[in-house]
Amino acid sequence: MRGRRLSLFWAACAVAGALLVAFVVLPAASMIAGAGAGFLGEALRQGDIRRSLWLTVSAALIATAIAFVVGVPLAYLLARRDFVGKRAIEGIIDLPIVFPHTAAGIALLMVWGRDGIMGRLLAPFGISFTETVAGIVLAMLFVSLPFLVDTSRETFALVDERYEHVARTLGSSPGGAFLRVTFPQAWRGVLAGAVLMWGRGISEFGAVVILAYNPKVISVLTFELFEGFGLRAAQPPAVLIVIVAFVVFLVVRTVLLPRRGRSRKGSA
Amino acid sequence: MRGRRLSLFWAACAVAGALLVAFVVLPAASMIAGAGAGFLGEALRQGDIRRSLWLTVSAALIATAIAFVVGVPLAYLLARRDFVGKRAIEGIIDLPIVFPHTAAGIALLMVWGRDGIMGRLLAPFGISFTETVAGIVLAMLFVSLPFLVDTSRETFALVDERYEHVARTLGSSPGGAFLRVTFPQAWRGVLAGAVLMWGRGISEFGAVVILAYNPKVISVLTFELFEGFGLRAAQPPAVLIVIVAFVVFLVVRTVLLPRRGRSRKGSA
Amino acid sequence: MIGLRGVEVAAGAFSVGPLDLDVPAGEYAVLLGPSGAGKTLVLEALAGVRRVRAGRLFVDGADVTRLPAERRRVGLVFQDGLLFPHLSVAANVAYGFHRGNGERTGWLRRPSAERLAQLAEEVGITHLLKRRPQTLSGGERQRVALARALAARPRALLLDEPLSAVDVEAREELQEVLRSVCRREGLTVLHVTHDRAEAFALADTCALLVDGTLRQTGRPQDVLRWPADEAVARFLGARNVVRAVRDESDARLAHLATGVALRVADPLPAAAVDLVVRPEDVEVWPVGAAPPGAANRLRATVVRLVLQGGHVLVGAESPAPMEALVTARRAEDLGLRVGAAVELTVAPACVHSIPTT
Amino acid sequence: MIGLRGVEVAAGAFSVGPLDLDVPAGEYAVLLGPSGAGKTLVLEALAGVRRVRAGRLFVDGADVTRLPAERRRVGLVFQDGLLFPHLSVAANVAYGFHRGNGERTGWLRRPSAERLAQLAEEVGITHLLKRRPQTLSGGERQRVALARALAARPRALLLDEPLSAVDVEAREELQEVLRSVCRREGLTVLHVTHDRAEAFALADTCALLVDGTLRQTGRPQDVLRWPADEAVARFLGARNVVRAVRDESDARLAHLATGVALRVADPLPAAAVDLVVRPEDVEVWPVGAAPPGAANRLRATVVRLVLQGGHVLVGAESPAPMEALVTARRAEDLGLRVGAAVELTVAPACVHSIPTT
Repeated sequence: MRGRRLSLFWAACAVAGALLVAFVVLPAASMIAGAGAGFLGEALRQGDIRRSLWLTVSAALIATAIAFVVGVPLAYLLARRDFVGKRAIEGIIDLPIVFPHTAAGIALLMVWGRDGIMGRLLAPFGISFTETVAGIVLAMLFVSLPFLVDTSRETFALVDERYEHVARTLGSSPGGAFLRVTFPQAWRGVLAGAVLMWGRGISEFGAVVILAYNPKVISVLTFELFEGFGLRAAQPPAVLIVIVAFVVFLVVRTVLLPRRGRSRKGSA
Repeated sequence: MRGRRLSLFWAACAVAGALLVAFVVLPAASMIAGAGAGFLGEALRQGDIRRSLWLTVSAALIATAIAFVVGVPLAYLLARRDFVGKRAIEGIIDLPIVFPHTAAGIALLMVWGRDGIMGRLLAPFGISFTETVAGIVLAMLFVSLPFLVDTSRETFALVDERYEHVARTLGSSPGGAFLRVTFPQAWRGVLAGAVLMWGRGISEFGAVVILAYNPKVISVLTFELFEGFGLRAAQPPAVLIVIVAFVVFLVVRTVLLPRRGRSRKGSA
Repeated sequence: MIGLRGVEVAAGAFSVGPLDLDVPAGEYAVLLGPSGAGKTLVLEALAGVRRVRAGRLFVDGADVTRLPAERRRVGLVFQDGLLFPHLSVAANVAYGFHRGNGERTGWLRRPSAERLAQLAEEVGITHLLKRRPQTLSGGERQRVALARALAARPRALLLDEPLSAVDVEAREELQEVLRSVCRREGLTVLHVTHDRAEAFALADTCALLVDGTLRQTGRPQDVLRWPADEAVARFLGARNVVRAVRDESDARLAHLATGVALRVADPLPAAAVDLVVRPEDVEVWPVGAAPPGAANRLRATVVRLVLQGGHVLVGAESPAPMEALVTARRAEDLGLRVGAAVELTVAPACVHSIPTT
Repeated sequence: MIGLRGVEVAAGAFSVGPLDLDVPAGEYAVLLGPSGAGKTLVLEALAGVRRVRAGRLFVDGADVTRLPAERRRVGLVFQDGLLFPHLSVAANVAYGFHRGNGERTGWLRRPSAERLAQLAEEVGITHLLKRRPQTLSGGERQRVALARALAARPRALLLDEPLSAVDVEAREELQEVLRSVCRREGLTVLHVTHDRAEAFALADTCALLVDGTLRQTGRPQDVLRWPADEAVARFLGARNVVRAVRDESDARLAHLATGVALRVADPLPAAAVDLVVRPEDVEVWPVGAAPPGAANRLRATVVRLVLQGGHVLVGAESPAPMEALVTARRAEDLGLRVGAAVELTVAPACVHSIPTT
């Protein structure tokens, strides 16, 4: 009787899990099937979809590059030094994750729009963030930068600080220790963060659609086609962007961070 | 000269960090300022915003409850047992994170829409997922369930499995050990996951707007007001939803998971 | 009674066994072996929280191999105590009370307050019952863990390095508690450790696990005196192990390769043997001062002196290398220094011989 | 030369000091204390990777308190080696080569291959140079870490429990390497550990850190023989510490509260003293068999026997409690068992006295 209870408990867990897995797999599989059904080819033949894809990919790349330059040093600082307000800064960097995206678009417009502080500051230089590529980059940067900063910070924190201590006693400056000892051990995590950020950037919709309906990134295009012509018309760009996102995901999970999310197990 | 280099390196990190923090704080502060400027009161006086808020909050709650029932057992299973395909299942559960949201909406429609497998299956019972509350719940559930499952799994994994071993030798069944020993140690993490999921649900836009433009959740309403009447009109609902999201975020970071994201420090 | 019959346990690529071991009812057995020898795996298999790959497990005469952990009635105490952090000390101890006879479950058989008080008294935690586990010292935690295991009235008690997370100062007291409680309750105990001192101080029976196999089982003093093979001898600190051949006419005389001969108490068991001499059984004398009757007298030169606590390990060449352990005081009295000439004596009864394999 | 003057270091709420310590040039000093005494903090402060709260640090005569770590020229070896995992063994060792004279930096002064080969030879890692750190054993890792530290030509070497992650089997060899390399290079060493055996085996000078303060500094054998206070005596394993008063007419006679009197070699320093006797200095005899000339003869009853490796710790009541450590062989010859009557002797020179505070 007790023996049965054992299997019952785990069986219940397994059934619950199977339901959830099916729930996620079904839509994902439909998309993949869509690629097989020729939607992918169809998508790449359409000029506006190709242009939109290129725009999406490059805008996300620019956003990632900007975040890399300012985000990686910040991540290292957060991983290594204790200072007053550190917890607050960590919280601020994570804000975009919970910021509702349409609201993020509104908020960015309030700051960088024609009447915002930054918008007015940059207008004389001919830089505008509404309906421009700059606006797209801005929106992508805002919503996706926590991915790069958090992943980098966690990876740096996993490198034992005492490696740097040893490097210092061997004659390296703090910057030298970072470049010669810490970064070589952490680059996979940093790269994974950059790839995740890029992947998050290319799929952004809510913030981008508010700042720049035009030029149209893939997600805006998908929405427009769906609103205008229905499900079938929206499928080609959707399939395309899902395939890109899945590749990013697979690369991160199997190549860059293969041991992520493992539960602690066993002993000897 | 070396002494200078030390401060230079960390100073550079600090400057980079300050830029990034300012970039995030500025839009967030504008929103908060908006609440002070009376937008919040204005929002709550409008009947359609109040109705939309109630719809958003309750739909996200239902999605979270569903995920709790099936997701927590799965999370425990993933934290404790090794089996073939476990890594794949972990990957599948995380898919919605990288699934571009407009594409997620399209994919869900392909499965649960009038012509989808599930849609046709449930149509005879009068259940439809287009332009209904059920559709909103469905979209929220899909995009936000990884938050609950991942956070729960990580929290369970942090509870040493040997506590359960001891409980078993003291006469508890596997289910009993979970309820009496593991869950009491992990509930904060599970609750944090649920709150995060709920917060993620209320801010969803891309997937919801495809499945159910109507009834309008807050983010759809914000978008509609912005498209129709411009920035000022969209601010009240945006401020409202940002305030709710920030409260969720603060509760999770300071009450439920106060030690999250801390870097490893010090020794003795 | 605890029994293992051909038990093999695996964790990933690592495996241990097959092992055969019997712990008679009421006996305190220590499974001793280097860290990473797989000792914890064996306990986990016995407790029922890890599957065995082969073999059968017995507790109290019954085959428990297929029984779930909660029906085996074995107590488990880990190195770090693992008190349930969300429960008070009293609630930790009371956790196992409900089991009663091992069949009924739930809260049907509530503990009498007396049983809790009596257990707490026995292991000396009465004053701690209201505390939270986080506020206890290492030694206190282990006492509570012991009480919690005893509360479920186990038929066997499994201890996984129960002393190693405890300060040296508190360790002896805890040893005393373990020993006396287990004896009073007539418990059958299997205690695993890598610490020789801990093993010898507690064991009725000592089983040596080296490289995944059981090398020797016996009373600690016997294992110490008559190690079964060279690996065991070295693990137990018998630093002098030297190959020798039996004299053709005198079975109690062993010739070393260096020409020296040693007299032994018992006839040599084979023509080729390994002689084992523990360093504390080698006595050091000024040249010529060894007692006249001594059987094995060796002229030697000191080549190394290492202070070890209150003792000095004396490395000598005689010409075969030989190590002796003398008290720091005696080393000082002898004026030992590197290069000095000394005389070593070894009583024939202190030379143990193992057939060369 | 390494010097600490009133040094205080803190980590969170925990702090250690103020400490004053001098290690003369070329000496091997061991800072010995229980785990968690703050020993690592002291090393980190000396290395320059942790700020001191107060006091001054000196290396080779120079005040380095305000110098950044990379200009202090001290070598640092941690318990777990911490070899850079992305570099080969050879590249690990060569990491510090570029420093040269401590002022120039970068790759200006490339190592000659000979220096690398010579260093590798010296610590015995020549055969490992092409390997990856992950493939090395604990002992090999520590050798590489030592070579890496030496490559930068440090003026002082700081070792943080360098042996504790190494197997017992490899530990002695590594001790030998440490000792000989440090002596040959004339290095000033500060080695911290909680392991008494390790400390005594290596130290020229031994400094005892208990409860955040330095209690005693001196040669290991002196510290063992003349502990400065009761805490030190107990930490070093002198289990018999008993209060006594000086005889009014004979300064070499001490009366215990139980009426027994002990004769000591040196006049008692105060009217009230703590007498310290190491258990290995207490000899056990059958009743009446103690040598007739023995000064301190005590009739006693055995109350406890604990096997400790090749020795037996004999707990006796005489009527004051007294513990003796005899070899297992002697215990067997004496037929010791609990309840037996024995005679104990303690040489007057083995009784150390500390003024009661």
